[in-house]
Amino acid sequence: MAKVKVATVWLESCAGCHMSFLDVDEFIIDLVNLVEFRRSPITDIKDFTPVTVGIVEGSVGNEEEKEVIEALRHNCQILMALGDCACFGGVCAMRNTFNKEDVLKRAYIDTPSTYQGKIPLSPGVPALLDKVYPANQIVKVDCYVPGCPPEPEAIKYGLTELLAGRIPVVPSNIMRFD
Amino acid sequence: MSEIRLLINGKQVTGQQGDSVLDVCIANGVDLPTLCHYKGLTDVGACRLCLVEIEKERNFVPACTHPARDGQVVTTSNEKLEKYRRLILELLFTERNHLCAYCVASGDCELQSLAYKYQMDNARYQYAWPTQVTDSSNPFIVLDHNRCILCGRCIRTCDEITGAHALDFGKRGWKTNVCADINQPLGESSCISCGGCFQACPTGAIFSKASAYRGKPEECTTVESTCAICGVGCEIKGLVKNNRVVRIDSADMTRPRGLLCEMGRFEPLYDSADRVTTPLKRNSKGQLAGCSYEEAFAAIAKKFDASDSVSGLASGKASSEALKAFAELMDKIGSKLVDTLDGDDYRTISQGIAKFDGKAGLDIEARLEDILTADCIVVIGAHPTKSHPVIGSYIMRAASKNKAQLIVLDPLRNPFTFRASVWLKPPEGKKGLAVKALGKAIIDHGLPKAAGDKSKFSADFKNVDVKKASQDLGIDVHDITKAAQILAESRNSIIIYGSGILAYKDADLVATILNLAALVGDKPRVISLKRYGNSRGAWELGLGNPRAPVASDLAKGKAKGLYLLLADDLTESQVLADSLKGVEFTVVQASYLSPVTARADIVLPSMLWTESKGSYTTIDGLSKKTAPMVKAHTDIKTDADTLKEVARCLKK
Amino acid sequence: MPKITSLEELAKLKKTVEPRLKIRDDADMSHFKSSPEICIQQCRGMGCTAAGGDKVTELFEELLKKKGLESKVTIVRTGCLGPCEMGPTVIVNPGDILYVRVKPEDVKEIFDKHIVKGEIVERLVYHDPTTNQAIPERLKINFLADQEFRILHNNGIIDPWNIEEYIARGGYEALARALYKMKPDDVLEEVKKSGLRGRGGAGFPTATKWGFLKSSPGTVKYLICNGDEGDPGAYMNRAVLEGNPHSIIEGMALGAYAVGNVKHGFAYIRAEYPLAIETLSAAIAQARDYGLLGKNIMGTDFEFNLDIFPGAGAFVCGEETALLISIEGKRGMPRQRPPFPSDKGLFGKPSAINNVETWSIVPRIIREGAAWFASVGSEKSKGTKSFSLVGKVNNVGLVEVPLGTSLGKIVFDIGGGVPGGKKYKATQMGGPSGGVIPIEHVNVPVDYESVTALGAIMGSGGLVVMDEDSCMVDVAKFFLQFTRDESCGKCAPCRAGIPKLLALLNKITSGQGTLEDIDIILELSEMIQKASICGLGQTAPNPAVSTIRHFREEYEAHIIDKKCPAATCQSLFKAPCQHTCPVGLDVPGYIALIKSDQPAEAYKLIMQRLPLPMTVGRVCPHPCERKCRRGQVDEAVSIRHLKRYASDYAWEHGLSYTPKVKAAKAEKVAVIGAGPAGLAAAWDLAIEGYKVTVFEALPVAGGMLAVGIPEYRLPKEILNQEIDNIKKLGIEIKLNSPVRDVDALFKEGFKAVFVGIGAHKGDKMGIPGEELEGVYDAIEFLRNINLGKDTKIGKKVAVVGGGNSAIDAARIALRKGAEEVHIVYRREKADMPAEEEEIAAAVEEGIKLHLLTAPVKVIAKAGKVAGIECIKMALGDFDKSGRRSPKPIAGSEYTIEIDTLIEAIGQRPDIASLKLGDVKTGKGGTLVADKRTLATDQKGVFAGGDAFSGPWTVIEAIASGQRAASSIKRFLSGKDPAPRVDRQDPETFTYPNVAPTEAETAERARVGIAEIRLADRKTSMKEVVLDYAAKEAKEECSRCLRCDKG
Amino acid sequence: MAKQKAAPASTTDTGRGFAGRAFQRIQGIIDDTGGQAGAPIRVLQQAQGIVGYLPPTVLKTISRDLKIPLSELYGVVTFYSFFTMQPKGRHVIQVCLGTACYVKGGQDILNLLKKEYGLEPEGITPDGKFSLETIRCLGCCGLAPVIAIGDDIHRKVKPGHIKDILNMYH
Repeated sequence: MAKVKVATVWLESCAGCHMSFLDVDEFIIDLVNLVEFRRSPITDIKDFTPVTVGIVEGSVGNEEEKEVIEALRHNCQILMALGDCACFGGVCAMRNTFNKEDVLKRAYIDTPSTYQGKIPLSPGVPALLDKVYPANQIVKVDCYVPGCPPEPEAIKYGLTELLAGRIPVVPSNIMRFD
Repeated sequence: MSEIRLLINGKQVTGQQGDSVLDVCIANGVDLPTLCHYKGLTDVGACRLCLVEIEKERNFVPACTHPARDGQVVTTSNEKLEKYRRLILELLFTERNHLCAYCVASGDCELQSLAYKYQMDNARYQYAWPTQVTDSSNPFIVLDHNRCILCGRCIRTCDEITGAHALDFGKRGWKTNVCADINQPLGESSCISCGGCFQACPTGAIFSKASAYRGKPEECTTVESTCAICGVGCEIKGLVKNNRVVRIDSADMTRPRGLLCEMGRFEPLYDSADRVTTPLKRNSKGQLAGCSYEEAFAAIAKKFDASDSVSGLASGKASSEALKAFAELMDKIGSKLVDTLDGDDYRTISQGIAKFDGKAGLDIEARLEDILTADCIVVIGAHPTKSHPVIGSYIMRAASKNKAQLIVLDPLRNPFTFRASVWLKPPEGKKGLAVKALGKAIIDHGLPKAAGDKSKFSADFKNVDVKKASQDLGIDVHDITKAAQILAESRNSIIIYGSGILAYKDADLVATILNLAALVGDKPRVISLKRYGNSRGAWELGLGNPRAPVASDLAKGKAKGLYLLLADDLTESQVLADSLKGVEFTVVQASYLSPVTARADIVLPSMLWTESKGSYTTIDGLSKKTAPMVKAHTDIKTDADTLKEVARCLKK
Repeated sequence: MPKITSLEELAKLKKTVEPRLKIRDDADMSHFKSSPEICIQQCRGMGCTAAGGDKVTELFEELLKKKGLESKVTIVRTGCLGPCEMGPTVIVNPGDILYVRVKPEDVKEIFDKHIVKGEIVERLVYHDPTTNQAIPERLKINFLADQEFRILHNNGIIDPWNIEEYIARGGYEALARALYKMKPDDVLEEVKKSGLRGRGGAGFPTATKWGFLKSSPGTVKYLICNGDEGDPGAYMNRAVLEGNPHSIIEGMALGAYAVGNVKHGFAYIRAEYPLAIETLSAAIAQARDYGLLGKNIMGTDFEFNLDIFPGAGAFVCGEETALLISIEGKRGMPRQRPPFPSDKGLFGKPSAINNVETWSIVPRIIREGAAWFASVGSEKSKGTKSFSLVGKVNNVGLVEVPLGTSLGKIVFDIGGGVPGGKKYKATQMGGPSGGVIPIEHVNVPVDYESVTALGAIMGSGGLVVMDEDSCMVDVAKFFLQFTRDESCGKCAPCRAGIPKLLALLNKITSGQGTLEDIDIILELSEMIQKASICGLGQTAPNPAVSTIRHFREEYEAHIIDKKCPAATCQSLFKAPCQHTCPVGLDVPGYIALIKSDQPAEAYKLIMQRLPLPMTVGRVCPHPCERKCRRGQVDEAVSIRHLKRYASDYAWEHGLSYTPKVKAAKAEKVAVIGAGPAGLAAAWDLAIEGYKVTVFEALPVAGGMLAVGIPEYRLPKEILNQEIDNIKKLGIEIKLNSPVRDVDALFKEGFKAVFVGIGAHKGDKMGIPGEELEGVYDAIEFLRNINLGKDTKIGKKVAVVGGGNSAIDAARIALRKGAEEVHIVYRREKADMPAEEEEIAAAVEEGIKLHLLTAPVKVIAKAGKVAGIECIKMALGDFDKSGRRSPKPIAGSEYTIEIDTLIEAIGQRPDIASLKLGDVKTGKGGTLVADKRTLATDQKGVFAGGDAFSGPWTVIEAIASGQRAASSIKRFLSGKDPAPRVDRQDPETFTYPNVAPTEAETAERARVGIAEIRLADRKTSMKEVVLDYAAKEAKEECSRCLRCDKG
Repeated sequence: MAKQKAAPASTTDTGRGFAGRAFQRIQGIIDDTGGQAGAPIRVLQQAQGIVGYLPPTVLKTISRDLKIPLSELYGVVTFYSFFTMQPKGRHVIQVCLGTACYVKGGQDILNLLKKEYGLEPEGITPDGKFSLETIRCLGCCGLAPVIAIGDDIHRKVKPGHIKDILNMYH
């Protein structure tokens, strides 16, 4: 049987979900035999090729992240949101109760350690979106594994179900938001 | 109450006439999600999670408000209901800023638990991200509107349980918010910080500063105990983690002694002052320095054995066990000069009672629960919201829920004057005349016929001219007659008096109050507010009956030695310290370092009520026991043990 | 005033007052001069008062005093008459003459002429909006004639502040009869028999409600009148409160008598109605003085008191439990039922609540009997109901009709239809809790059940008429915004759900929506409807649900095409003209350029999206102009003509524009048909670098433009010039080259095919004699003329049909020597699909219109056409297009003598000789393709223009060619088809931001467009419409409001 | 039943004497309506009629004298749109956003007032001359769009008319 092609990305996040992913322990060995990671933050492959499963960690907070998730969505058949940021907006979404200008001003000018700060305007720096969005507000998402970070059990469950050809819904007993 | 039979989810169950469908479900172990329902509060049907399908009903109905009827066929779960519930949860999550990862209530949140239960792994709606404020102006409670789901449990608790009604909904619709008074910061409002809202809040919208992030309930051990602070004897449940009380809840807010107040709920979570951690002894340089128990005991024995004038003074905050050991110690010393800090109050009350009926028993006083059923409450010279907040709540509840008439007799404004039917404002010092005028007015109005012969009690008021008194008092005569009319027509009145009366040390005045009560009731219902959590316990041990009040001895400089059992009492410590000036040798047994301990020659450590097992007698004479929630941080003895050890070391 | 203590005293009082009122019912103008008294009845309703009614009364009074006519002429200030838009209204009796929009300065004229001399001042009476005929008699006005006044029968007649006038009209008789002659149960029974249902919205049977209250235990019960009429756009209750307050008092007293144990009632009236509160207060005081309220009513031991409770402004208090809680002085938050108000209502006592209208009709039911009440209405909905008819309708106002009256009758007959020549779209019924009823259901009988079946509700009776300019998504948003703000916030579904619905709708109207959003809206709506505590939440999603149900296409247009068809949703467009233009021309841009003396630049800007500007500038039906914001001020900017000006300017100055073609691509594309669709597709594809070959069956290119549109509208020289310009891109146009087989083209190496063969075959009428010599079909006729073929035309010509082809054929016939030209059309003029200007031109040229006329048969003489027999038609019910369908009037046949007959009733694609492979055909022989991508079922084949849509407009054909080109481009680069969203302009233009000055925004008509002399038209094929001069063009440009600049 | 004023009285005269008299009158109203149904709402309506708005001091007085918790009273005041705790301008512009007015351009008028006069709903001009409110249907749908300024109702208002209309008020 051909290996299932998987691509993972991390967007606005702390990478904790990918770390938690590594906490599935020996299941990772089984997994390696079943899936092929076509793109992930670890493989350092930057472009997208069509895959079966796309996994997104993190929320969408700037133009680049929006492009990345749209490209991933375009290239995958099933998109899984991994972690609270991707599912709900998470910690990154804390900025949503402020307006964008204030957030930038705070970050680049007002922090006590900043000397003569200015807000970066270079086109190379992706512009912030007005708000931080969970993945499903930008693209269609097929399944979700919430958690900050998700329980390794939940990740394992999600992947096992996907490999079995089912769309997973994390059961109550291993679902956690924090 | 008759039994009814229902079919819930195909199962025959029984309930009582008058139950709601939800009551029946709960009683029969049928699981139904709820957020706005809270035991003991009126149901409002706001969260719509407990919607059920009942045969012959046109729409789904909320189980919490729907009366259960015989023969009802109820379905609590079907595809539609489950779908609606999940949709409602998604709405609640996205309405405000609910993100569990950084919420204080995560792990102790009903909203979160339901989200897990309904496998809510995402929200299809965009979060609204409203800019809500976090109000941390109250010293104990934070009101974080970001987490509020507007279930109204806090509001109903504040109104129905606490009786304060400091909270209500403000604005309308999607702009609705929980507001205190005129949308003021909680800390500047009429909130009495009882913390009932915090206990009732299903999410992290209201939380206690001292409890936040100190431990989730699942990580804590729970200890059932009684609050020993003020003498109401509220039943509490302490949550303890790492030998620290992280949260105190009422064991059951629906029970009369389950209200809790600012003191009981929050005081034990804070360190009030530096603790006395070991025995201290004044050294050669005149400084207090740590020593062993043995050294301290030896020093005490040496002094007391040599002295023929040792006085004993105990605080009503100590447990009955400690007080008993204290009495025994003083017996052994042979001192007749033993008193409590509030001994004057006792003497005023008991002599007053004696003047009223010849006996001196406190048993004549009413029960606190009587306040809740009273139809008329007279508050004379007392500020229970300050001294005994829970009693304040009883009064507020009786006034708002039972529409009890409230009569306040006090020169100063207090929270009750606001709800009082009549507020009589006698000038300071003329409260007695006011009481008498009121009594006379009642007699003038005509006493309740059924009550029998009242001539014995009415004698006290005979010589009063209401009109003239009203002029003297500067009170509108109509107010007096109105109050008299209310009282005369009430069937179930109660009178509460406190420090404002006791300060006069006038036993006649107390007797007059009792006479007044006796005029309108078949038996006089009166409660006096006592200063300490175990005042009554101390008095009943005989500690309030010295040959002469110790305080005057101290003032006259007669006492050569003094044993002061202070326990965790920090009240008036400067005044007390000053009165110790003339004493040659003072032993203070206390929990905290204070001006009093600074004056002492020997200081012995005392446990807090949260650290020890003890008995306490409530204001109305019930015996309540505390259980240790935490261990004292250093190896100290219980108060009773300490006192017994001291006695053992004495040679007398 | 002595209290009335018996039936007899009431009757006596009635008798003394009655004669005073007689004059007010005297509709015979001939009595006027001989009448000893004259009565002026002036409306004092809120509408008329707001319009300055008080001043008018004062002036009348002054004049009366001055002329000493006070004893002869009385002035009565009455309740609302209904036609609020025409306020202030004045009725003069005898004669029942109605003056409308009476301004203070008009008073003297009315007084001098009418009051003094008995002459009607025609200038100030009602004028029919269509015929402009003066209609002085009140009840002859359509608006009022078709109504049935039962609830409002005292409005306009009596002074609501005078109880005696109410008594004179039979007031309090019902109460008297009930108290003296009926048992409480009799009253209840009578109401039950009448079938009266609550007029507040849900239509619950009134007698049943009273029955519940009656059987509820307790000796203290309350009755409440719900006057918290809060639906935006509804003011029926206000009219009753202000015009007939005693009917409410009497109705409630009757209710109290029927129910028993009711000593007290409350009237909850919204504080926004100060006049209503004042009026009812005065009425209550009077009723008390006359012994008709309070203790011992009419000398019996019956007691009933009524208090007014002024509401403090919360829509949700219209909900009964909230209303009760509000009277108790708390936040008006509804509570869950049970307990029902009939068990536990006001102050915990059994209570019943009815709406103002319900209470006010009760006295008449008792007085005139249940049978009288039930004599009108439909089977389950008896009696009449008042409605407030507002929105985009000519006669705005208060309307009372029997239940079961068709909506169309209310909107069109009473309401006079939609103003400004706009198209009726839908009616929103039942306010924010209701739903829309679209044009195809305009026949629905307005009663509780029928309306509910369509997803709307009767509500309290607000009817808001909407026209083509109302965006249905925006309408849903408006109502949801209202309910969001008015939700009490108690229950989660309503409080949290409605904002989410609104957010989703906002997402859609800002172009961010997805099709899933529609499903989410429906799912969420269902939950809110099923799970909310009260009626507000349970009905709040209705506007969204019902607009999705009836106008899903409009939602899809917002989501997929990013278009708001009504040009309302601002965030989707710069300017409504550009947004409405099927090809998205930057209208504000080229107008700005013309205004700043750069017509050549304007031409270039137009050419970015339109390769045929001179042509389109002449024959486009300019949908843009219908949406022009200037049209709301005075007249739309003459957008089409300005386009013609700019492109003609370029042509006259020898300027042409050829866009840069991208690097050549290998793929070849075939376009079948050189009409506007084909040419537009070819142009776009050629720019992309594809090699395009256009196959044209006819000897000329241009399709219908060349062979359908006459020379006098579009000179051939102009068209050919533009086609030549298109060819400059390297497009090959093969004339006389009909394609027989689409598949064959693929074999020839074409990778994609666009089929744009137009609709060149005329439809037949199917009447006897069609085959005769002298009968043409218009398409064939026009083609032959355009191709210069010899076509015989007689002296008397009839054209059947009402479209542009019919008009073209008729005008051509005239130019080709016909002496008499008739157009026979079976509907009304307003229903003619042809452009208004064209019809007007035809009439101007002497062509005779036979409207509401249908041909029956062609009469032959010697095998030739000799005449056509026609039959007159009458308008019947409304059809799905919202037009009344014509029905023949038996026996009205007549014959028109003619020698030539041209049929112009429809056209279809001619596909007889074209093998289409897998491409399917559908209705009217049109090719089936995806509406947006225009891909047919056969891979690589795309269809557009009239061949796809059926006969439509040139600009739509061009747009479809462009859409197809975009799809072909995607197809050829291996992508899925996707709907085309406006493409980027290849060249960027900077044009001056010439904001209009204040003078420029001042009201003024559009700059007139010159035409050649009428005499010249009949004899030549010269272009009729002339171009603007430069100065004129600039002036017209200055009328543009530049709404694109915010 | 006392005559109800649709628009609250002017509040410019907030001198001591006025405030004192106002409180006296409110006190009178409270005494009159004390035991009646819906007393708080009636009292609030009339108090607002006297003072023009409901500042905290007025609420506190009513709360105390009607024995209604302050929070409950605040809840009532903020629930009903008729009540306001903000002072009003000398002239209150009410823009009707009922359906009829909305479809006929009420929103455009509101936008113009926002843009040209910096008036937000519930806002007041810096000189205190005008304040702006949006209201539910006034029931003059036949005259839509309408704006009401004080007791005057202006009918069929177009954005271009606003300047002239406002100039009528000084």
